[in-house]
Amino acid sequence: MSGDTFFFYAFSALALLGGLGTVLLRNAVHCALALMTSLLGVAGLYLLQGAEFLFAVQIVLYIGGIMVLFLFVIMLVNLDQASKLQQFGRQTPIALVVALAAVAAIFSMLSKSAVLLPASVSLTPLTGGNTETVANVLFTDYLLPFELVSILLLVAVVGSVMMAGKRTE
Amino acid sequence: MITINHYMAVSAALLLIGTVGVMTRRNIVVILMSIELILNAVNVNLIAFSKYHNQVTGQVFAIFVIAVAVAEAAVGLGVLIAMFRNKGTVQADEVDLLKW
Amino acid sequence: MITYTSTDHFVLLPGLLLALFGCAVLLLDFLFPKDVKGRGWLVGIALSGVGFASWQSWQQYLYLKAHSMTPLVAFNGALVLDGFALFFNGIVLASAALVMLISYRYLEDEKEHHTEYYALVLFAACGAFFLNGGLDMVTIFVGLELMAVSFYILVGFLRTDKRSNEAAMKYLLLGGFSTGFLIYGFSIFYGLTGSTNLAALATVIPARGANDPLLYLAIVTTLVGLLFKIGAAPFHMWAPDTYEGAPTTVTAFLAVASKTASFALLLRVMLVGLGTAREMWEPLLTGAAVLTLTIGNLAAISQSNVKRLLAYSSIGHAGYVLLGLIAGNQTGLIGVSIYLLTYAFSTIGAFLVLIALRRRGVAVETIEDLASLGKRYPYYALLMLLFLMSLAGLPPTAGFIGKYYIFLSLVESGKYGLAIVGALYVAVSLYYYFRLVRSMFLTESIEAQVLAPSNGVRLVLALTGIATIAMGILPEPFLRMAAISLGR
Amino acid sequence: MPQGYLPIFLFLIIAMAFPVIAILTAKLVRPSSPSKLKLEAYECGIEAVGNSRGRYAVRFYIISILFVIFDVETVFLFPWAVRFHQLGWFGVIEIAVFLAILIVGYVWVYKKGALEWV
Repeated sequence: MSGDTFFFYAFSALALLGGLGTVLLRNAVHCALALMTSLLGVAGLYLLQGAEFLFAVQIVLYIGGIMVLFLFVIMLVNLDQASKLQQFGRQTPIALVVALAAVAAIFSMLSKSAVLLPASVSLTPLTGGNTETVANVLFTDYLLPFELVSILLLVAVVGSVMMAGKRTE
Repeated sequence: MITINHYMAVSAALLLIGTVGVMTRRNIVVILMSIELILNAVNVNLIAFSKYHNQVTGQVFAIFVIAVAVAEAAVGLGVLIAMFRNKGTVQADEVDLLKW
Repeated sequence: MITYTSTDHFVLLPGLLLALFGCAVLLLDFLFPKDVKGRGWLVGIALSGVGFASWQSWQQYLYLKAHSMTPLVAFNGALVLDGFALFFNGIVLASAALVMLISYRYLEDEKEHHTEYYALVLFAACGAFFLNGGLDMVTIFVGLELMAVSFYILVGFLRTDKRSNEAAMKYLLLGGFSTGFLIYGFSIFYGLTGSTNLAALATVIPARGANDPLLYLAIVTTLVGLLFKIGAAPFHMWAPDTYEGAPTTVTAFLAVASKTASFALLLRVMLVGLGTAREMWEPLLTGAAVLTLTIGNLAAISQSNVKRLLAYSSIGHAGYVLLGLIAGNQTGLIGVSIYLLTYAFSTIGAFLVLIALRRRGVAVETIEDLASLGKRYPYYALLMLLFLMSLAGLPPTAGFIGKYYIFLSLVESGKYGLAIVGALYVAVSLYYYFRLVRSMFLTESIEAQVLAPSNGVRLVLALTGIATIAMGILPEPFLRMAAISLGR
Repeated sequence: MPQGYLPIFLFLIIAMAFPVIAILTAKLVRPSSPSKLKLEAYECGIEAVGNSRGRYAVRFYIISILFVIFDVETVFLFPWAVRFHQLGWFGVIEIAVFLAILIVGYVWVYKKGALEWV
């Protein structure tokens, strides 16, 4: 087994087991930690695919940012009592059946047509660092969504502060 | 040999895990986390395709997905706090003034 | 290399103006006094933003008309200005203006009057523009989220109201979930083409062949996301709750702007990106349309809350619009455009009557609250009757024209079965609309109280009422507008 | 995989394994005789009361939200800084517009008083 294969399976296992933990664990804090594990595994997959910049973004933003947000909220709304309650809703059995059917469908599809996409024609690898290439594309072809994102973030600031903030009046 | 299909399988599995989480869990915080899982499934796909096509376009797309995930999570948790203040619960089906 | 050409600027300008005025409203809030007059000024600024954007859209229309409606592509194909985008931008702008006019008194009464509301309406409209004109999946995605996140906040705007909280939470959870599916589909589209442009998709599909499993997976996941956004079954469950819990002004805006922009996106994805894979998505959409008609119309029968009833009827309307897309001919596409236009005015009007009837602290909620409206407030009752007739599709109102074109297109393309199903549900819808009418005109009278609707409400009621009648009696100009959306 | 990362992965694995191995060996080697006195809080510490996961004030959440949003801004700033020379003045304008819109949010939050601690 080459290093590539080994790390792929290791990171995928981390991502999937973390994901299962997020969905199955009772205590919300444990769910958050499991989600972090899953995100780390996904970050590893980014690295295997040569997306170094995204790897860093995943660690800094997702694990360092969004997860902190989640943990703050869990502390804020004091979920310790909530973890003693029934965790799974009434539609659980239906959801599981549907999910299993979907698993069967997708994997039979992936195994049947062994190569869904034509095998990658070996191209000359991109030159230059990953961050530089990302910057080149981001600031030229995606100029418009880049500026739009700032408006989206502005809306998010306004919305979250309004919703969570103290009430005047 | 790890091919593009392996990555797509991981992505599909993450998508399904997230979907099951959204459909079965009653705790709203955990539902929001499951949505994050779905967005990560998308990103795994994008990164793998990006490598496959020997471009960085997919990576740029993934950055936007992450930025949007931040905005959604921030607003979602804000609404959650507002709701918690009024009702004192974060369980999805105790939220029953309107039928779920 | 990076450029920002004058074409880019020209195409972007209306959306840009909306965003700029949104920012201005947020900042100027601190300069004006926190009283009725100060807020009035800010509403004026927000409205003038819509006004400038409309003026600029008009310039765009004149330009296109002078160049025989040739689409104008900007930002390397990310954004396109064609008749289609212009038409839907127009609906979004009109609904934004009407909603801002009616919100002032409503928010005052709810004691949640913050100028952020107007900024969010502007941002939501700005996001909708990128659904109407977007060709690049990244742009579409960010625009969609800009609109959706603004709406999550607007729906939950009454922060101390539990129902508003819940409505926002449900909308957000299910909205985020569906966006995840949509973007998953987009990621596979990217994998298939190596490009994020929808136009590139059309060239790849023939090579992949029909019933390619990967393409099928992408179409299914994309459709899940899109059907959710337009509120079609089986992904409609958020709509009744969200419509009921949201502030009524936001409900009207959501039912019109969000729905039409999402339909624009659906049409764009299906016709531009997946036009060559019609045999793959048509059966799926047909099933969804029939299911939507069934659920929307049958569930509306048993509703006692008027907002919920209108929500289910709005689900049913999504089914009719889908039928126009399924018919797939030019008549069908004109039908979709004219249907959405008529639906916009009738829906805003119907919700507005509910807003006008509510007095401080007493909201109109159930059908009983409408009892003897005909005696108490004959004008409002007549207007409501007009809007309901239009929603049901009776001549001589606007709704009739929309339904007429949808059915005509189905007959033209030989889909008689679907036409019969649609006609059947028109009959069903007549029943539940008639329940409202009966409650208004044929029940015992309860005493009337003095209503004092604001001038904005009066103005918008008059506008929507006139539009609903005018479209029914003189449909030609409006049909010409709908033809613009096809680039004619 | 970029082979250059192999040492980092190895380092990561060793770093993660080290505390686990250290704690496990210590647990195996040391004598264990717990008593009530020994398990109390160290020395003159105050006896712990209640749950360690107490509720926080909302202010922390608002600060952390702002942190995360401006974190995203950094993610976009970083590649720009790397390509600063190539992107030229157009890049400067581009990023200035981006920052200006986010500064609107900052000013709004500041004026709203969400950053005040009391």
